[in-house]
Formats: sequence, structure tokens, C-alpha cells
Amino acid sequence: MTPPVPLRVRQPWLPRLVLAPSFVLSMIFIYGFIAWNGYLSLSASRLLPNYEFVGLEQYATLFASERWWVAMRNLGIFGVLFIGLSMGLGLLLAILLDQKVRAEGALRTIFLYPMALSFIVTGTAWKWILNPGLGLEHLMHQWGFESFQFDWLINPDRAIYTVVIAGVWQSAGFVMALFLAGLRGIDDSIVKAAQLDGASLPRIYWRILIPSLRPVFFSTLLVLSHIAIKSFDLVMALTAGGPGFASDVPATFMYTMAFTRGQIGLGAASATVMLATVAAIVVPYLYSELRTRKPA
Amino acid sequence: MGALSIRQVRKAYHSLEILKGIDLEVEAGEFLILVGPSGCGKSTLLAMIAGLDHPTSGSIHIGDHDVTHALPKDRDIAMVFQSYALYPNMTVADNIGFALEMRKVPRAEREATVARVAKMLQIEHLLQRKPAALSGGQRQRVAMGRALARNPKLFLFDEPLSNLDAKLRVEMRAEIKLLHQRTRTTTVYVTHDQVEAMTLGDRIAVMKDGQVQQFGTPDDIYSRPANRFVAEFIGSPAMNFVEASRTGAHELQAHGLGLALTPTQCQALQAHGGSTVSYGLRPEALRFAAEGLPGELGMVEPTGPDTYALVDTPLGRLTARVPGKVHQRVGERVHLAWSPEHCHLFDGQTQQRIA
Amino acid sequence: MGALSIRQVRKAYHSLEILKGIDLEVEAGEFLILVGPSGCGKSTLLAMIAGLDHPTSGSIHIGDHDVTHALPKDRDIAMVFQSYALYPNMTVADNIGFALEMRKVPRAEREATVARVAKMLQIEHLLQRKPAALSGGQRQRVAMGRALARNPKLFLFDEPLSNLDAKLRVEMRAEIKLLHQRTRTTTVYVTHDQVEAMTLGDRIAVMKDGQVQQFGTPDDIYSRPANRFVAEFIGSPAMNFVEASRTGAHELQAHGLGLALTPTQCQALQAHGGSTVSYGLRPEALRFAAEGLPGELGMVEPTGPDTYALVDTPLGRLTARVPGKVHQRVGERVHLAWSPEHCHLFDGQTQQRIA
Amino acid sequence: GEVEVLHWWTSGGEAKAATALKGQMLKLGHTWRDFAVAGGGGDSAMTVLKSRVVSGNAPAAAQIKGPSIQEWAREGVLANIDDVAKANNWDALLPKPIADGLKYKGSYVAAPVNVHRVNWIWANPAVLAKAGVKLPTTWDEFFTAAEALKKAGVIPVAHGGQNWQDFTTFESVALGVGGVDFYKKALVQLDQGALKSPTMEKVLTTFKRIKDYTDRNAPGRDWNLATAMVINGQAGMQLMGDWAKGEFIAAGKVPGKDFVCAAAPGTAQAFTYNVDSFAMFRIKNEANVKAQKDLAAALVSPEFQEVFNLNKGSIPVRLNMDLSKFDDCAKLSANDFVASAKSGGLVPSIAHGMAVPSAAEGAIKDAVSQFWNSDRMSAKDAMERIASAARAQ
Amino acid sequence: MKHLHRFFLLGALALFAGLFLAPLYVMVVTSLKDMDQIRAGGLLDLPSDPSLAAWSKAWSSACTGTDCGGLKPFFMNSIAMVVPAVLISTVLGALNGYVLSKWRFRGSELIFGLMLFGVFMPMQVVLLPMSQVLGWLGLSTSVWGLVLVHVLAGLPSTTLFFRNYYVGLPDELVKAAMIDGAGFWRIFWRIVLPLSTPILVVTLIWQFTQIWNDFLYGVVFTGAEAKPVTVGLNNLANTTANVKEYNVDMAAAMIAALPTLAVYIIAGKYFVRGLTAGAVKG
Ligand SMILES: Nc1ncnc2c1ncn2[C@@H]1O[C@H](COP(=O)(O)OP(=O)(O)OP(=O)(O)O)[C@@H](O)[C@H]1O
Ligand SMILES: Nc1ncnc2c1ncn2[C@@H]1O[C@H](COP(=O)(O)OP(=O)(O)OP(=O)(O)O)[C@@H](O)[C@H]1O
Ligand SMILES: [Mg+2]
Ligand SMILES: [Mg+2]
Repeated sequence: MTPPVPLRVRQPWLPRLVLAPSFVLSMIFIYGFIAWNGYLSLSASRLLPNYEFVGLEQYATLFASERWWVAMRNLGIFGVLFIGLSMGLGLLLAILLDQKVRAEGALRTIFLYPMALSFIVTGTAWKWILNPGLGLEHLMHQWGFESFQFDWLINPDRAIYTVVIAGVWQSAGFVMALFLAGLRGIDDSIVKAAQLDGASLPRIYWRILIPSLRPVFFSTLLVLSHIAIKSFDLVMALTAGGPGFASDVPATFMYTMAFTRGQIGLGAASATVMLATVAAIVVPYLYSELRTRKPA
Repeated sequence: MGALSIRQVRKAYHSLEILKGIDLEVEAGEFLILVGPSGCGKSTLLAMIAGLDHPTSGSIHIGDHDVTHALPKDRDIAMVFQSYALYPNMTVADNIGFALEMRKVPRAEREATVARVAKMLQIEHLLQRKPAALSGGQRQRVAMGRALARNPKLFLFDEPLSNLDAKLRVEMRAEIKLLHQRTRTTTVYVTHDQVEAMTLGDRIAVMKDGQVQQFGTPDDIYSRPANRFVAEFIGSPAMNFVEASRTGAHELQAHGLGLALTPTQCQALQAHGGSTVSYGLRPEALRFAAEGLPGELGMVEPTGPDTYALVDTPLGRLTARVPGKVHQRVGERVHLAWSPEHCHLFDGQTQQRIA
Repeated sequence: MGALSIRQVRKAYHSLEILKGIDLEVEAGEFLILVGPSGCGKSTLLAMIAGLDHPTSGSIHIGDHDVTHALPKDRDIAMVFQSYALYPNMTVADNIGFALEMRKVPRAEREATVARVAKMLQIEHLLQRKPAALSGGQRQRVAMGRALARNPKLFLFDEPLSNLDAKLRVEMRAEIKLLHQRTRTTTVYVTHDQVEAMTLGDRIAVMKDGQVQQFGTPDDIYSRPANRFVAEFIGSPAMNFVEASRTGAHELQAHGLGLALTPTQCQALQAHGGSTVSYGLRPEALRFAAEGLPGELGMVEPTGPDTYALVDTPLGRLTARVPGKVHQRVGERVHLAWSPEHCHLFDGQTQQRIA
Repeated sequence: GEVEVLHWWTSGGEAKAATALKGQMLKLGHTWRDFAVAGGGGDSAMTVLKSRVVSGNAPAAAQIKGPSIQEWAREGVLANIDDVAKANNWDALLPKPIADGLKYKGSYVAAPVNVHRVNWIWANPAVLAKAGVKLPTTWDEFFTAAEALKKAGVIPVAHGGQNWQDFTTFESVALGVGGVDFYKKALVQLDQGALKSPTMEKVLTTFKRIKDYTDRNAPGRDWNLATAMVINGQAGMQLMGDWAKGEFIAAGKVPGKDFVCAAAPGTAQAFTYNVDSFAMFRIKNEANVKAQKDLAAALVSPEFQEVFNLNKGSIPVRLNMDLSKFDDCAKLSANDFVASAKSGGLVPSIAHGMAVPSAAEGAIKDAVSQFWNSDRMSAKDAMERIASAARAQ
Repeated sequence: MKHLHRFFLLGALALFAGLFLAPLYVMVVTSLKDMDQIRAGGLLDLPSDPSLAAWSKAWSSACTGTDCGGLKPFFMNSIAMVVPAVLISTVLGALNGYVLSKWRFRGSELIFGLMLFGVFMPMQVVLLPMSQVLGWLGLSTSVWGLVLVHVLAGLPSTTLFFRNYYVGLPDELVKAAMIDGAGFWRIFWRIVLPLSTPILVVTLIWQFTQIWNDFLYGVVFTGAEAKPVTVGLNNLANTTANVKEYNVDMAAAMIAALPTLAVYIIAGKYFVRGLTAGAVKG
């Protein structure tokens, strides 16, 4: 007679236990801090946090501040252009690389390497290249194109576009990698079927392959929009929000207010608005993502 | 001049020769089956007919045209892929209409065609769905619909049923057959399932290692396999083989037992050299009898209408296909009998058919 | 007391009831088949036997132990998955030995077992390969080897052959059967292929929508299907059905034609209420005859030993399974005949067997 | 004990000065932990300081000045160093306006190191000579000179387009054009009337005119690079505080010969001061407190004041020091300091955080910088913006 | 025709490659020039007299504040901080992903969603609260404090990566191992982890670049002794004598970038492969 099977229920506690530390830490780190920040935004905090309650005063100040609206408008311009151009360029590069090019490995690395570099590192080079007196404009003048003008960095109306250029440079390669991965994941026979159906290569991409990348578009969009919203060192390194505050974005606004201006309350208010914006984009996505991924 | 001629087609990837000189002539309206084990080059040959790949040497003709180097879109071919290759981003209707759109067929005409095809395949209610929302059988029909919308010179199918479950496979098989009976479009159909090959084909090309082993009607292939490979590959359960040696001009012996032959077989054997012979018997040629080859019942597999009985005999383990049920029990002694005209003889060395 | 008892097992995910009270008793050494269409709950039931999931109510006993809530590793079972679930990072030898290692079997003994199993399955030459370097049939064997190494109380198979091609499926089916004859380990085997179900099982449980429709020997299931669903599901090509109405206590008529019945059938019919009856005929019960039911030959599917003939008759399209070849041509007039004792009668409403 | 000192003195002259201080502390047997955070005129340093204070781990001393000292003190994180002040008689040594700036509720919480004069103009005499002009003393002269320099093919005004540099220039213009009283009213008391007066408009117009004489590459340029342009003759003049002198000296230039200095046009009678100071933070360890006090004492000691200010280009904060080692510019500065203290022309620099709380300062700085950089904004618009910025608290 | 096609394709790729490489090229070339040549202009010119002097100065003798030790000490700090931070966040991410994909329980999806939101937190928001917490823990200004911050900041993304990858591993593997008698840890260790190479590479590279390149946390949460290389670089580049030594700045920037660049060049292939293998759904 074999010994009776021990009557043990499943061990539901072990997976939970393993997840617990990360869960608790994230709860504190993410939601605790969001709450803390939310509270500060309702306080009179200036140089250091204090807890004198002032209601929505900081928000009133924030929404009355011209600089804030410049920052928001810049985020709009930057967000749209940065996301649009990164996607466009990334997709173009992915398609070009998808044509069985011999040097694919090397080219991929070249397009991808900006990801590896922090703007603390490349900011100097970029500032230099974009500076009319030293960089591209200067170079063109030296080459004899005297009328060439490229002074966006110092033009308050254009400065934000230089940030876009640098941002696209940094992110396009990553987008390319994502799209390339997506393209490689598409069943080969679909292309063959389309060839038999009489479609030319550009049409195959346009009508079939690119539309099939829809899920990749969504994840890329998500990644890029959060880069756009969080973009901080990009702006800091390139223009520091200047000239004046012409290229300020919410992230730099928040930083300046909270840390160099001694208006922590105002900074916290702007951070809350930023978080709300992020949440408005991300939460619906996460929701749908988690719903559709129910175990099949 | 046939509808499709494949002449001395060879294909090598680097130094590896995949196709070793294929010759096939397909008549207009014929249903040709390419069958063979995995990796024998069926898909490669099909890709070359479609123009998705190009032969290293040899030529391919469709009707009167040499299309060896023509682009796929200029060949007027429709193909159903093993994976269906439906365009995931388009609705069923767009999938079916895509080829027409590419050929600049006016919208109204296109829609009429899609509707007609959908009706024929009974997928009208699915037209607005995306492929992801279809079941396996439905996808298979859409893939067929895509091909049918075109009314091409040639249909190519690459194992279109291999992803389906047994039940659906039988149904779809019948549908494809009916379809062909209706449209009479020349068709090349790849499979490695020998039942599909037998039931669908007007003619069958059995391939192995990049070579055609036999090219003939299903009946030819089944009743007069050209060599031992074909004999073993076609038919389920597979043919039983007994290795026999010649003890006289027209006498065969295996494990000390003489094997009976018909006069025709004797003649053929006599005309043939070689010292060993493979003696093949299909399971349905064997029957239980009161006397004959004695053996012990090793296993019984009832399938419903028939039962497969595995019998251990002095000639080795033989499978018999018995109609209805087997009443003997495993381990019991039984006797197997067969008429010599049902046996197949192959040369022991070359494996080629003798009779 | 059986080797495995499943008692009133129910399973619901949220509000959806997947299993609706399953009762099964399996004797020691028996080979039980669970068969049914996709989504009927076969895998769910198997997972509960394995302990990978737990019933909402009811209990499961292995031998004398209630294992309803025991952990998988404490149940002493081995399972072969449809996808094989070989550990891709381990060699074949490690795959086979993993369970023993987990049970702290000493290395020497483990190696001996792996060697023995590998020998039995003829995969000795593959022991150092990774699963990725194996063909489908080889993988299947390794998956079996993994189960065999354990010598468990119970074997569970979840559609182990459905990924194989037709040829290999037949071979592996025979191997599994032989293995069971050798080891006599109690086995539960899930499939939706009715040929596998018929050939392998000592007993078969036909499931549909989370309920057992019939539980009996293959012969029972094939010859005396409990309801129309079972009759249609088991057998390929499927049983032909004619919807008939009762014109008297024991007279049936369809499309104006009277249908012959045996006296036993008449009695059963008489004892039974209901106004409509499904009249079922297996394809092999039909044969071509000089007279009988007239019809037109719609399609011919030769499979080698038999031919399926689809005949359009006043009673609808009927499939006949004819031994050997069919010499009539498509479109020709033929007559079908059958003996009444081969027909099955089901109630038109409840679909339950009458006779 | 150990002193950790947070500062952003990382550039040439400043770094030498910091090294001098370190030397002193080492001599007293303390350990010096240098906590330099470069960049952004102390912006990054402030961020770090805040997080350090929040985490309860403040450095012993940090470079803080002006009203910020009171702001920090109000948060209750600064240490009382009255005992050091008394022992060294600071009340007598330091000019009253400056001493008041270092106190919170009557107690010293910070130690001063120097006085910077912000309203300076620097020039390269060789370049001026080439263009045939002399160092301007009024704004009219300034623009004449600038025009001549431009003709001569040099950049008239070296400027770094960072907002604090724009603001520094603005402040000098305001003082020169509007005079001391206007400056006090508008930029210290933030009087709305003064901020919206015609004087203010004139100040802004003058300020904006300067931009025409700067080069296009100015944006983002560091001040010391602008100074370097004067040093190597690329540019003629620079409006910048006296720390610029440190760069001239560090480059081996001799005052009066290789470069010349003067009060910014129209401000000879006034003195905008920028006092660097170290606020002392509350720390726990006894030994470290001792070191901290020694640091405070050392900062005001004559030896350090001399060494430090010689390097930094500023003048000692102690009155009555022997200035024999100092150069002419410094001597001029020291004289004006004493004189303007008497005449009431001593005003705090708004651009360097000496005049108004940081929030108002920042908001005005934004407005000024925006005006400087925008080609479309009129002086009137700018005035409105500055006035409304001044209401920020 | 076909060749023309190819020509344009390669031309376009080469053009883009040139544009992408330009900043790096400028940095490298400038770091090898001497100051005279830099002043003469010619951004794209090759160095007339290439020398590594600027590199060696940036590495070991450039000054910031009162220190003249170059980047070397900062570099070492970075290594000491990056290695544990990357390893810990990766291991935790792998465990979380394992639980969230293979051992789901009621509410685990919600937990995942809540954690995932952290990916989108603007980093400035956490500076002050984090300082407070580190102060309470007594970890402010220590390397371990910074490691903790990076682990926390990286956890949402590493969890996301692993979870999405593990979702793609067949559940049957885990079930088979359970039946074979392996428990939670053994399944992870013996089955799941050995199959994680592609995603491990992606995560390691990702975390390494994120953490190595971080400036804000580095400057805020470190004391005088533990500052990472980005902070050193920033101080160095913003520390100017009367002449701005662009060559030294660029050399310093290159030194600071070298490890991440090397990682991308050596392992970039696996990065893309790993993305294909499961980090992107698509
Ligand atoms: N691009 C290629 N390069 C090298 N070898 C190839 C290539 N394509 C196919 N092969 C090889 O050619 C042989 C034939 O392949 P093919 O796909 O035609 O086989 P098949 O008969 O269709 O098999 P299956 O039934 O498995 O589909 C295989 O051995 C395969 O490995
Ligand atoms: N975790 C789950 N949550 C909700 N529904 C489930 C879950 N697992 C299975 N089901 C549902 O239970 C039903 C039975 O599933 P099961 O896998 O047992 O079917 P099956 O008989 O094995 O089918 P197949 O032959 O396709 O393998 C299906 O409808 C399935 O969608
Ligand atoms: Mg194939
Ligand atoms: Mg299943």
C-alpha cells in the first residue's frame, strides 16, 4: 500500500510572495509619490516642501502663467512632429533595410547607436552643429553657400524644431528596429501571395505590409509619446528652454519651478497636470491591452 | 501542347541540388497531384511554376508561352498557400477582391465577382470580417475564394488542408473536388497525404528527393506502383513486404517458405535478372482463412468499417485489413491467405517493379 | 474500485460552465479515450486529472486516494502534451531524465532508465540532440519517452498525434497501442480524431459541450451509437441521415418513399413516441445494386482499397463506401441497396437512439 | 572635522579661489569635501541642495546669497553662527546693508566672501583704439562706440545669450538710464508705478538696442566665452560683473593695459552689489560643527578675503582692508563701494538674486529674456509683462 | 532597371547612415584635433595632426572645481553603480514577468497594470519624495541609494519586457514540468530562465544604457564621492577656463559614451533579434 497522497492545496502564496516586494515598492514609488506630489500641489511649498494647505491656488497660478502655456504649446508641436517624423523615418529605414541589403548589420548598428548615447554626451555636439556661427551654417558658408541660413537654435520661433531634429535623430533608429522586427514577423507567403495577385513591391508595402504592422504602430506610438512627454535632458542639453523660455516644455518647466525657482508648489501642480496627461493617454491603452490579453 | 509543361527543371541552392530534372506535362483541365514525403521539393517546384523562384536550368511553359523567367503577376496563376497567407489587415471581401483591384478591374465588376465567389463558397456572411476572426475552415475557404475570383489559367494549391482537423479535411476535400469538376481549371495540388492524392487527382506525380518516381493516374499508382518507394508511400496501412530470394527462374522463397506466383508474374520474373525480390502485399489483399500462412494475432485495430490486424508470421509481421470486426483475440493463432495476382514484385537491388 | 474515478466533476470559469457533471470510472490497465469536437472540454478534464486545474465541484480519485486537491507532482501521473512541451533548452536525455531528477533518483539509476526508454523507443542515437534538431515524429517519441521513464500510475495523452502527418500518425498510433499492450498502464487519451479513438481505446467516452454523450467500447460506440451526435461524429465518411416521418406505428416514410425496417426495429419504434425519426445509414452499409434506390453518381473518391461514391438520390445526397474501384462514371444513373438491419434509428426530437 | 561645501565655482578663476579656501581649511586640520556642481549658474546645484536638505543630509555650507538666505532660514534649516560673528566682530567689519542680508531674525546664518560689482563695462583697448573710440561713460557714447566698432569689423558687444546674462545687461541699463531711485523703486521694491513708467519704457528701448550690436551666435554661450571674445579681440566690449576680470587675469592680461574697466554707462555714482556668501546648514556631528564654524571664520578672515578676491576679481567684503595687492579695477570698485554706501547709491543686483525673492526674480527674468529674444514684442508689451511678473510671489 | 533600383536603395541608405553618423563623427574628429585647428573652423575636416592628448587629459587630469582627476574616478563610480543596479532590476523583472505570465492569480493583471504605469512617470516628480525616503533609509548620498533608485525606476520596464516575452512561452512547458515534479523555483531556474536569453539581452542592454546615461538621479542622489560619469562629464564640460577646450570636452563625452556604444556595437544584433523574439507584440 502506497502512503496516502498528502492532501495539500495549491500554494497560492508563493507567486504572490515573489511579486510582493516589487509590488509594494512600486506602490510606494509610483503611487505614494504621485499622492505626495498631488498634496504638494495643493500646498504653499516654496523652497522646501511644507504642508500649508492653499487649495487650488497653485493651479490658478499655473494656468495664468504664460510660460506654462508656451511649454504646453511646445509640447504639442514637439510631440506631433517628433512622433510623426520618428515614425516616418523609422519606417522608411526599416523598409529600406528589409530589402536584403548586404551591410544590414552595420547599417542597423549605425541607425541604432544614437539610442546608446545620452544627451548629456551628444548635446555638446548637437549644440555645435546647430550653432549658426560654428556648425552647419558656418560650414555651408565655408563651402561657399554664403546665403545659407540655419539659425533655428537661436530663433525663438524655431528653437523647438531643433529639439525635434535631435529627438528624431535619437529615436528613429529604435523605431526602425521595432518596425524591422515587425516586418520580419510577417509570414513570407503573404508577400508571395500578393506578388501572384499582381501587386508591385511598393504596393505590397503600402497595402499589405504596413497595414499589417498596426500593432507595432501602436506600441511605437506609445513609446514615442511617453518619450515626448518626458523629454527633459534633450531640451536641457540643447537649448535649456531658451532663448528666453521659447523652447520650454512641461518637463523643463516643472524642473525649473520646483528646483531653481523655489516654487515647489507650482512645480508639483505642473507635474500633476503632466501626469494627468500621461494617464489620459496610457490608461485606456493599458486597459484595452490587459483586456484583450486574457488567457485564451 | 499541354496547359503546363515542366521540362528538365533543376534547382540547386548553393551546392545542394533540390530538384534533379523534373519533367511533367499537364493537360488543360487536368488535376495534377504532387505527392511525396516532407522535404522532397514539392513546394520548391510549385514556387517555380508560380514564378516566386526560378529554376537553375530547364524551362516552364504555360500554354504556349515560355514563362521560365516571367514575373509572377504576368503568369495568370492563382495559388492557395499552406498557411493561407490571407492579408491580415483586409476584410474577407478585400482579400478576395485584391487581385482584381491590382488588375484594375472596375469596382462594380469586382464587387459582383466577390459576391459570386462568396456565394459559391458559402461565406457571404463573413465578407466584412478580418481573417483573425475566422475559424480554420473558414480561412481555408477564403483562401480558395481569393484564387477563384481570378479565373486564372492555372490553380496551384500547396497543402491547403494540412492545417485542418480530420473531419473538416474530409469536407474540404470534397469541396475542392466539386469545384474542379465545375470549373475545370488546370490545377496543380501539392500534398503529402496519400488519401488526398488518391481521391483528388486525375494524375499523380510521386516525388522523392527531387525526382519524380512515378507519374500516372491514381489507379496506376495504387495498382501498379513503379517501385517499392511508391508502393510503400501510397496506401494506408502501408503495403507489407517480404524479402524473398530466387530459388529458380520463377520461384521465390522467403524464410524457407515458397511464395506462389501467377504465370504472368513468373514470366516477368524470368525475364528479369537479380537474385533477391521484394514481395509486396497490400493489407486488403490478405484475409483470414481456415488455412494458409499461420501466425499469431499481434494487435487488432478496429476502425469501424474495417479492422487492421497485425499478425506475426514466419514471414514477419504482416498487416491485414479485414472488413467488419475481428473476432479472434490477440495472441490467438490465425491463418492468412491471399491470391497471388494481388502481389507486387520489386527487384531487391534496384527496387523497381518487376510485376 | 477503479484506477481512476471521476465523480460528478463540474468546472466553471466565471459564469461559463465548461464541464457539466462528468462521471467516469476507469479500470486498472484500461485505455480510455476521450473524444469530442474542439472546445468540448476534453483538455479541461485532462488538466483536472493531472492536477493542473481544479474542479469547481465533484471529486477525482486515483486508486484509493482522493486527489481532487493534490498537487500534480504528488499524483504520480505522466502526461504527453499535444505540443509535446519538450524542454527546448535540454538535450533529449535530459528531457527524459528530468522527472527522475526532480524526484531525486540517483544519477546512475537515472541514466540506466533513460537508456532503457531510449532503446524501447529507438531514439538512442538522438539522446544528445536538442528538441529543435528533431523531426516531428522524433519529438513525439521523446515526449513519450519522458512519460515512460516514470512508470507512473496513470498516463495522460492530450492529442499527441495531431501535429503529425497522416503517414506518421498511423505508425505512431500503432506504437502507442503496442506500448500499452506491453506496460498495461492505465491511460487516458484525448483526441478528436475518431479513427484514433476507435483503434486505440478499450473504452471510449464521447463528449460534447462538457457532457459525456456515450461511454462504452469502440464496438458499442460504432455499432450502437447512443444518439445522433455520436453516430455522426464517429465514422468517416460520416453516417448518412434521412429525415423520415412516421406514417404508422412502425412505418417510416421519407420524400414519399417507404423505408424498410426489421421486426426488432419495428418493435422498438412502436414502443417509442415521437413523429419524426432520423434514419441513419453508414456508407459501408450501402452498396451498388441492379435495383433499389435510384440516383445519379455525383462524385467518386477512390482511396485505393475502397472508393467513396456520392450519389444524389430522392432521399438526398448519400455517401457509399464501395470496396475496390467504381466503374460507373460521374453523372451515370446507379441504384443503391442496403439491408434494413444496418440502419440506425434516432428520435427526430431528442436525437436519442431508438434502435 | 569635515566640511562638505556645495558650490559651483568650477571655472578658471573661481576654481582657484575655491582651492585657496580648501587650503585654509586643510591647514586648520579639517577635511574638505568638495561638492561642486557645475552648470546653469547654480541651477543644478540648487536641485542637489534641495534634495540633500529634504533627505536630512545637508552639506555644512552651501553657496547661497541674497534673499534666498532668508528663504532658506525661514525653512529652519540654517545654523546660527552669531558666536563666530561676535568673536570676529563682523558687525563692525561689514557694511550694514550687506550684514543685514546675512541675518535672519537678527542672527547671522551665512558668511560673506566677497562683493561683486555688477555694473561694469569691460573693453579691449586695442580694439577700441583701432575703431577710434574710447570707453563710453553714457549710453549715447556707448551706441556711438558700438557703431564705430561695428564698422571696424569687430563684434561691438560680447554677449552670452543665457537669461541671466540678458538680465545682467538689463539691470545695468536700468540703473544707467533710470538712475538709482528708479532702480530701487522698480527693481527692488517692485513698485508697479515705476515698472509702468515712461522711464521703464526708455530703459527697455535702450536695452533692446544693444542686441543689434551682439553677434548671432550668442544664444547659449557661457559668459566666460563672451569674455574670451573680448580677450582675444573678437569683440570690443562686454557688460558683465567684475568676475569677468578673473578671466582676464587668468588669461594673463594686465588691467589698464590689455583690458580696461569702467562703471557701466551712466552708473558711475552707483554700485550694484552681488555678495557671494555661504549659508551654514544645521548639522549634527560635533566635530563637523566645529569645522563649519572655522569655515565661517576663515571666510571672513583678511588672509582669505585677500587671496580669494584677488583670484575671483571681486573686492573684499571687509571694510578697511589693505588693497595694495589689488589692481586698479578693484581699487576703483572699492572706492565706489564706500562712496555709494554713503551716498545711498548702493543697490542690490536683481539679476544675481540680491534684490527680490527668487520667484519674482525668475518671472521678471523670463519676461526680460523673452523681450530680448523676440523680434516682435514692443517695449510696451514687455513693460506690461514685467509688471505682471513682478506680482508673482 | 533592377540595378538602378538597387543603386537608389543603397544611395538612400548611405545618405541616412551619413546623417546619423555626423554627430559622432564630429565628436570623434574634434576630440583628436588640437585647439588651433578647432578655432580655425572646419567642423568636418579631418584632424591635421591627430593626437590622443585630449583623451588622456579628459581621462586623468582635467579639472572640475578643486579636483583634477579627470573622468576616471567618475567612470569607476558608474561601473560600481551600474552593475548591481542592472543585475538587480533584471532579476526582479524576470521574476515578476514569470509570475505575471505563468502564475497568474486573481488580481495579478491589475497589479501588472498598476506597475506598468510607472514606465510613464516623469522622473523629476520623484526627486524630492525619493530624497526624503532615502534620508529615512539612511541611504542618501551613498551608491546604494542610487542603485535603489535605478532599480525602482527600471522595474516597470523590465517587468513589462519579461512578462510580454514569457506570455509567448507555451504554458505546456510549465505544466509538463509541474507534472514532472518541479516546483515554482525549479521551473523558473531549470526551464524558464534558460529560455530567456533573447529577452535577457534586450533587458540588460536597455537597463545598462538607461542607467549609465542617467544624469538627473546621478547628480541629485549622490554625495561628493559617488558621482557617476555623466555628472563628471557635465561638470567637466561646464567647467571652463578662459578657453573652452572643445577637444577635451568631446574626448570626455566619448569616454563617457564608450561603454554604451560598445554594447550596442557588439550586442546590437542580439538586441534587434530579441525585439523580434518577443519584446514587441505585432
Ligand atoms: N531557400 C532555400 N535554401 C536552401 N535550401 C532550401 C531552400 N528552400 C528549400 N530548401 C530545401 O529544399 C528541400 C525541399 O524543400 P521544399 O519546401 O520544396 O519541400 P516540400 O516537399 O515542400 O516539403 P514539405 O512537405 O515539408 O512542405 C528541403 O530540404 C529544404 O530544406
Ligand atoms: N481559462 C479559461 N477561461 C475561460 N474559458 C476557458 C479556459 N480554458 C478553456 N476555456 C474554454 O473551455 C472550453 C473547453 O476547452 P478545452 O480546451 O477543454 O477544449 P478541448 O475539448 O480540449 O478542445 P480542443 O480539441 O480544441 O483541444 C473552450 O470553449 C474554451 O474556450
Ligand atoms: Mg512544402
Ligand atoms: Mg484540447
